[in-house]
Amino acid sequence: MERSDGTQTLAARSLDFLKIVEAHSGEPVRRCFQCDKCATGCPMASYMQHTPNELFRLIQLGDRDTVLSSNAFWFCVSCYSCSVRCPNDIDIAQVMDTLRELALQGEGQPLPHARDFHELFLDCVRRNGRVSELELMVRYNLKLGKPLARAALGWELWRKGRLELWPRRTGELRQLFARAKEQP
Amino acid sequence: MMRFYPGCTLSSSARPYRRSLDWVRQRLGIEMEELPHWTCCGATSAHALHRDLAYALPARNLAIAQELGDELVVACSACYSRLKITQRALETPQTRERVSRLINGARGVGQPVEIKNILEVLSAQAPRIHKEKNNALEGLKVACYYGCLATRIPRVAGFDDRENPTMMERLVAAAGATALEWPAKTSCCGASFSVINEAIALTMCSQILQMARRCHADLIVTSCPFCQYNLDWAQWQLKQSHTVPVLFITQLVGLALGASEKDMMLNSHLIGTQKIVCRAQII
Amino acid sequence: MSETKHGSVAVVGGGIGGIQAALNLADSGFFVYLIEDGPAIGGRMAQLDKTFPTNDCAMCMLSPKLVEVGRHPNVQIITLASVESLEGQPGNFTVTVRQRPRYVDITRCIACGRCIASCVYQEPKFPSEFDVGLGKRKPVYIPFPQAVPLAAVVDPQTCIFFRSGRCPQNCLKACERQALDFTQTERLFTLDVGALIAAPGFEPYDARRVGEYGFGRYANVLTAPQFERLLSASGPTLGKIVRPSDGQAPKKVAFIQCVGSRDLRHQSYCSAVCCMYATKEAIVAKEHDRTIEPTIFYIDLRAYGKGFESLVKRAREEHEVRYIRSMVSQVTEIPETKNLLVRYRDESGALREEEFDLVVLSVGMRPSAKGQELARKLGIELNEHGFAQTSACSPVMSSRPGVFVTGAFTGPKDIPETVIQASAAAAAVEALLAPSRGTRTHAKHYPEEIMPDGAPRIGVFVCHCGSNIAGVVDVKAVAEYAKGLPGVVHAENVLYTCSQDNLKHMKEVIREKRLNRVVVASCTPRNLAALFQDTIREAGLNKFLFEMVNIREQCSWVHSDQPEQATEKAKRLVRMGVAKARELKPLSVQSVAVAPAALVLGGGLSGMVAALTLADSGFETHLVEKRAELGSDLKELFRTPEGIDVQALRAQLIRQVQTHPKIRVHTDTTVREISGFVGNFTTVLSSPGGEEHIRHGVVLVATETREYKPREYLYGEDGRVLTQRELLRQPLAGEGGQSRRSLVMIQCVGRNERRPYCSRICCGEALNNALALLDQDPDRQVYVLYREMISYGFLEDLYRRARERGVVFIRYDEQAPPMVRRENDQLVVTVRDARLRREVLIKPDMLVLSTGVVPDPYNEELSRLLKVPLDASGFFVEAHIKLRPVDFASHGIFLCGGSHAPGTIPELITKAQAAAGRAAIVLAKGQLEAGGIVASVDQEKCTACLTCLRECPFGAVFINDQGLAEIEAVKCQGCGICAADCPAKAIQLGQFEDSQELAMIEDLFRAERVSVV
Amino acid sequence: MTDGEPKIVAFCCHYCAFAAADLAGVLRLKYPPNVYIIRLPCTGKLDALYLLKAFEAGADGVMVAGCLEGSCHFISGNLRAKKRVAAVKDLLAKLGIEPERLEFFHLSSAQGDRFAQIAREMTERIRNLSPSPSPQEGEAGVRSVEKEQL
Repeated sequence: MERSDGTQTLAARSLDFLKIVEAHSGEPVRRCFQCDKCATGCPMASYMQHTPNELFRLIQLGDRDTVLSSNAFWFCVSCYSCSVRCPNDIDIAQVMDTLRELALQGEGQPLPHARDFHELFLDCVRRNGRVSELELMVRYNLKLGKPLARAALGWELWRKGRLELWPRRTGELRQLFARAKEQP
Repeated sequence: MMRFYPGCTLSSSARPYRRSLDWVRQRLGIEMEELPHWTCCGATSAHALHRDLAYALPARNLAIAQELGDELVVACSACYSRLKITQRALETPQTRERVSRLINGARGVGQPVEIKNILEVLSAQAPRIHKEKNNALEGLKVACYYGCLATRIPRVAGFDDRENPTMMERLVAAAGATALEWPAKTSCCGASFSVINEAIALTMCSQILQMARRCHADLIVTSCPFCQYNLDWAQWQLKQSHTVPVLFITQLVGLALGASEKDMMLNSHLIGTQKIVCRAQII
Repeated sequence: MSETKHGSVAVVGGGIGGIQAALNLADSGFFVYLIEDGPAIGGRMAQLDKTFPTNDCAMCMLSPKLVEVGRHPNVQIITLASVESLEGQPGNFTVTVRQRPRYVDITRCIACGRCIASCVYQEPKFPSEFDVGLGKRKPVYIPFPQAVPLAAVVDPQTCIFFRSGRCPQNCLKACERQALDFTQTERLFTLDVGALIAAPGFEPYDARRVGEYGFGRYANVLTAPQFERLLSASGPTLGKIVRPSDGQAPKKVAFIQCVGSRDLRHQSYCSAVCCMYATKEAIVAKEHDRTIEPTIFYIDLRAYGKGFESLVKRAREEHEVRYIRSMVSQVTEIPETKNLLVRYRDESGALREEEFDLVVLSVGMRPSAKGQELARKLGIELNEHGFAQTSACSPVMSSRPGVFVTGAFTGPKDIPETVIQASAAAAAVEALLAPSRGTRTHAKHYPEEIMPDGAPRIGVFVCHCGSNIAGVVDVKAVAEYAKGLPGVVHAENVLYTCSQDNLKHMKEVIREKRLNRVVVASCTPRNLAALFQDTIREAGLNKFLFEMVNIREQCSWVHSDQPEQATEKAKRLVRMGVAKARELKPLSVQSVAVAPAALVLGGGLSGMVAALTLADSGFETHLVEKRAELGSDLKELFRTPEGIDVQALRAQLIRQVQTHPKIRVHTDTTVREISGFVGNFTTVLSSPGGEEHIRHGVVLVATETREYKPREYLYGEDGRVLTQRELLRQPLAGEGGQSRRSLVMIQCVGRNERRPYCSRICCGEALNNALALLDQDPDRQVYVLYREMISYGFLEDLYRRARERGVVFIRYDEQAPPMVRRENDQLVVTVRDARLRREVLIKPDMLVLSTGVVPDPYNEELSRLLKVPLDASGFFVEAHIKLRPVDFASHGIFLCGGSHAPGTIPELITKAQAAAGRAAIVLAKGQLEAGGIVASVDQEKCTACLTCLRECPFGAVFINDQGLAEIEAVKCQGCGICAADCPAKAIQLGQFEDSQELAMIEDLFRAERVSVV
Repeated sequence: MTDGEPKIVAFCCHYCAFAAADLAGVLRLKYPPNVYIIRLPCTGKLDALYLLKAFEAGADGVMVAGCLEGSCHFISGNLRAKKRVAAVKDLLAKLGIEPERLEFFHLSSAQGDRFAQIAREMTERIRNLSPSPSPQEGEAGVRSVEKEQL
C-alpha cells in the first residue's frame, strides 16, 4: 500500500499539535528519530495508511488533518510490540490511544464499527459493572442490523457451556461513567 | 493473603480456565479468594476511547485490593496488562488526581498493590507439580503461547522475559510434557479484532497456528482467555483439517495431576481435544 | 619535590592503547610496568581479522608491536594482574598489584603445547575466550598463537586438579621443562611509579539483553565479534564462514546495527565504530566468498572518519553490499531451515519480509566491568555512561592528578583514535615526569667489538627444543653434518638454545674457539634473533655476524609425519644458513646526535597545544605561524558541544605559549626551505624581519582547517543566509537574535565529488547552535535538514536533547538536496522528506548553512618543502592510518591538526599532544642510531639514473655534490627496494647483500660434497 | 633422498609471508618438505637475478610471497616485486621454461593455512609439469666434484 500522501507539498506548521498530542498522551513524541522499528515490528502495519513513525513526523510538521483522518491508530491492536522496543522509549501504543480519542472528537471512524463496538462494550460495563459476552454480541448485531450474525458460533459456544446466559450484575458504574463524561 | 481477580471472560467464554484453575488450586492447596465487588477492567475498549476510564476502571479494583491490603492475582492477560499499566500511570500525580475524582476519591488510589500473574503463582509450584505428576502427558509436544499482553507491558518490569518468556515451558516440563522452542510464542493473535474485523483476526491467528503445526506441536497451551478463544475459534471458523487443540495451561497441569477430562472441561473446546484425551488415557 | 619524582610509570591494560603508551614511554626514557588482567597482552585488537578503513590484517600490525613490547628492556609485562590501590602524589605513587597464579613458569615455558596435548580432556571442551565462545579450549591452553608472553596458562575454574584435586596431572609429566607449577599462589606486591595510565578498554554489549533479536535462542544469530573470529584465518574455522546450526556456508547475511546503542533502554550513546566494522566485515566476508550477499540494516550511516566514506563507497559499488535504512524490530527463526526471517522497510516505503541464512548483531561498546572496578580502586570519576570522566580541554586527564586515562575507557572509539590518545597520555606523563627521565631505565654496556680477521670461523648451534624439533628432526645428524660444512669450526646440538645456561655456554664457545660467525638453527628468528644477537654482542662479536635458521615452525612442526625428509630439509637449511654466514660482514651502527629542538608549523589550536606539550617535556620549541596572530582558527568558535569556552581557551593558550621560556613564537613567518633529516633539520624561516636559520631534530605539521564559504543557497546574496560559524559570530542574544523566530539549517552544503569527505564536526556544530538558539528563545522553531546525522559517541545525547527541545530533523537524500528561493522577500525552503517521501515547505526567517571545513591551502607548499604526501582533498597522509596515525612515513616529521583530518576541539587537542609525544621520543633519545641494515651506494658504480631516488618510499635517497646517488642512513628503513631496482647494481643492503643471498640460493641444492666424494 | 619431489624455493617477506609460514607451523599444518623458505626484509628486495639463480641452482619452482595489497610494511615493496616476477615469467617463457614454475602470492601474517595451501598447490602444479630443464642436483654435484678433481 502507498503510505505517503502523494506528492502534494506540505507546509510545515508550528509545534502546537505536537504539544497537544504529547500533553494528552504524556509521551515524548518529538524524541522519535525515525528508525522504523515500530513500523517493522507492527503486526498491523500493512493495513495502516501511515506507520506510527510516519504519523509522528506528520505530527511534528503540524499536519493535524492528515494525522487524525488516518486509519492507522484504528488498526492498532495494542500488542505493545512498538512500545517495548522503541529505542527512544516512547509508549507508542499510548500515543495511538490518544490519537483515537482526538479523532473521536470529530466524527471519524475509518475502521467500520470499531467505535460502535467499543462504545457498546463500555455501555455494558456502565450498566452491569461487568461484560456479558452474550449481551454484548446481541446488541452489537442489532446495531449492525444483522441480528443473526454468528448465530452458529453462539449456539456452539452455548452448547459447550461457554456462554453465560444471565449476566450477574455486580452493581453498575453509572456514576463513574457520568463523572468521566463531565471531566474536562 | 492472595485475592483473585478473574475478569469477565472467566465466567463465560473462558469458563474452562476458571474451572481448571480452581481444580488445580485446590489440588495444590493454593489459598486464594475472589476479590469482592470486582468490576471490569475496561479492556481494549476503554483505552481505545477514553483515557480516564481506561485508568479509572482498573483503579477501582486496585483500590479495593489495596483496602484489603492484599496482593492481587490475575489470570486474564488483558486484565493483568490493564491493571499493571494503570498502577504505573497512577504514579503521576495529575493522572492519580483525575482518576480518584472518577472513582469518587476512594481511599488508597495510587497506593501500590502487589499484582501477580497467575503464571508466577503456578510456576512457584512447578517442583511440586513435577513430583506429583502422572505420566499421562509424556511425549506430548506442547507449544506455549503467551500472546502480547502478559509479558509486554511498557516500562513495567515483567514477571518473565519480554521477548522470550519461559514460565509456561517450565510448567509444561514439570507436567511431564515436552515444551517446544518455537518463534511465535509472543506474536499477537489480534483478539481485539475478532469481532470488529474477523478477516484480520483470522489471518493473524492462522499465522500462529501454522507455525505451531510446522513445529509439529500436538497442542498449544496459553494463559490468556482471549488467545485461547481466538485460536480455538479461528480453527473452527476456517474449518481447518489439521487442527491443533488449544488448552489453558491450567487444564494441562490439571491433567498431569490426575484431573478428569470433565474436571478440565475438555469437551468445551471448539476444536476437539480427543487427541490429547486419548493420549492421556492410553498411557 | 619534582627532583624526587619516580622515572617509572604503570600502564594498566595491555590492549593496543596500553601497548602504544608503554612503547612511547619506554622509548623516551621511562621504565614501564604494563599490567594486564588477562594471561596475554594484545587486547581486543588481537581478536580482529581485519581493521577498517584500510582492511589490513590486524595481527600483521599488532604482532610486531607485541614482540617489541615483550622484548623491550624498559617494559615489564605483568599478566593476570589487577591494581589493588594507588597511594601517594603525582610523581610519587605506590601502586599495589594483585597477581593471580598462572601455574606456569613463563621463564621456562616454550609454548610447545605438550601439556595441552596430554591434558586429561581429550578434546577441547571449554568456550575459548579468544574465539568469543565459537571455539573451544582445554583447562590448560595458550591464549593465541602470537600471544605475548608466549606461554601456557592453567585455568583453575575448569582444571580438574583444582576442581576436584583428583587428576593424574599428565600435563606436569608431559612438560620437558618442568614449567608447570601447581603450587603457585596469588601475589600481592607494590611498585613505585611517578604516574599511572589506565587503559582497561571496553566490553561488547551483551546481545542477550536485546531479546528481540534472539541471540542465544537462535543458532544462526551471532554477534559481530563472533563473526570476526569466523572471518579470521586463525579463527576456530580457519577463516571458513559457516552457520553454527548446520556448518553450511551462508549466502545471505544480515547485519543489524545499533544493538545496545542509541537506545534509551540500553545505552543512549552511539558506539561510534559499528557502522564501519559492519561495513568491513561485510566486505571481508564477500572477499572470502563472492556468493555471499551482505545486507546492513541501519538508522544513520556514520562514516565520519578519514577514509571511511571511500570504504563505504567500495562496499556499495565493488562488493555490492546492500545498505538498508530501516531498523529491524525482531528476528524470527524458521523452524525447518533455521533461517532467519527479518522484516524491514525498503526505500520505496514498502514493508518487506526476507529470509537470511545468518544474522550478525553489531553490538556496541560498553564500559568494562574491569574498568569500573579499576576506577573505584584508583578513585577516579566516571561519567554518566560509566566511562572515565575527562575534562574536555585535557582529554587524557582523569579526575585524579597523576592518573591518566586512554582508549575506549574514555568513550567508544576506534583503533587510530585509541593509538592517538595513548600517545597523548604518554606525552602528558612525560610532561609531568620530565625531570626524572632516564632515572629508572637501564642502558646495557657491551665489550669492545673484535673485528673478524681472516677466514670465517663459524659456530653452529642446533636446537632440540625439547622434542619439538628433536622429536622429528635428527638434530644430532644435523649437527654432525654441519661440522663438515666449509667454514664451520664448531657445531653442536643443544637441548634448549634459548635457555640461560646455554647462552652462557655459547659465549664461552665463541671465546674459546675464536668464532667470528654464529648460526643458530632453532625456532623462528622473529622472536629470538634479537636475543641471540645480544648474546654474541656480549661475547664481543658484531651482532650482524649472526644467522638464524628456522627448523621448528618451518620444518619439524610442518613435517612431523616425514622425519627423514624433515632431517634432510634441516640439513639443507643449515647449509644455506652457513653459506650466508660465510659471506656476512660486520655492520657498524653510528649514533648521530639529535638537535634538541622542535619546529612546529602552524600556530592554531593544535600547534599551540603541541608546542606547549613539547616545551613542558623540556624541549626547545619554535612555533611558526604565517599569519600575524596565533589561534586564528579559534576566533569564530565560542562554546563547544563539550562545553568548552573557546575564546577563554584561545586566550589562555596564547598567553601560555608566549610566556613559556622554552617556546619561541614566530608569527607572520613562513618556511623558505627545510633541509636535513630526522635529528638534524635546518630550516630557513622568512619574515618581514628578515631570514633566520634554525636547527632542530623534529618537525610537527600542525596546520588547521577553515570553514568552507559556499556558493550555494543565496549565500552572499541575501543577508539572512549565514554559515554556522557566522551565525555564532554575531551576538546570539539581543533583539538581533529575537527577531528570528524560525530557522532552517542545511547540513552537508557544498559536499560533492570535489569535497567528498565528511567534515565530521558540522552535525555537532549544528546541534550545538540549535540548542543555543533555543536557550535564548525557547519559542524559536528550528529545522535541521540533514543527510546522515553524524552524532557519534556521546554527541548522540546532544542529538536527543535537541529533539526533546523541539528541533525538527528532516532527512533528505543526497540526490534530492533542499531548494531555496525568495518569494517577495520571504525565504522559502523546500525539501523532500526522505522518510515521508513528500515535499515539505518551510518559510524561515533565517537560513544557516553547515558547510564543513577545507584544509589550509598552505599545505600545498608544506607538502613540497617537506616532501610529504597530500591526499586528493588536500589533507596530509599519515604513515599508517592505524598504527602511526600522527607520523609521516619519512622519519622525524609528525602531523596533527585539522589538516591531517577534521576533528572536534578535544580530538584536535588529543592529536596534538600525541604528535608532540611521538616527536619527543626522538628528542629524548638525544642521539639516533644510524646504519646497520641499511642500503648504501657504491659511488664507483652509480650512473645517477635516479631510479633509487624515484623508488625509495622514505625519501632516503639524495643526490650528492658529485651528482651521484647517496643514501641517508638515518632515513633508510632497510627494505632494499632500491638495491633490487638499481640497474647498475650499485646499491647493496646490509645483511642482505647479493653475495649473501646468492650464496644461499647456490648452496641450497648443491649436492653435499662429502657425500658425493 | 627427497624422492624426486619437485624442489621449490619460497622467497618470503619478513613481516607477512614469513610470519604466515611460522603460523602454519604453530597450527601444525602440513605441506611438502621440499619447500625451502628464504627470508627477505621485503619482497621489494627481491632481485630478478635471484629468481633465475634459483632455477639455475636446481629449483623446479619458485614462489614469491609478500604482504597483502595496500598493507606492505614498506608501502610499495610487494607491488615492485610483483612487477619483477611478471617480467621474469615472460623471460622464462622465452627461455622455454614454463612460466607456471614461478608465481607471486599475497599473504597476510594471519594466513598460516593459506601458506600451507599455496605450498601444496605449487608442489602439485610443478609435479604436473615435466622436470625442470635446469641442471639436476646430482649432475650439479658431480660437475662440481669434477671441477675439483681437475
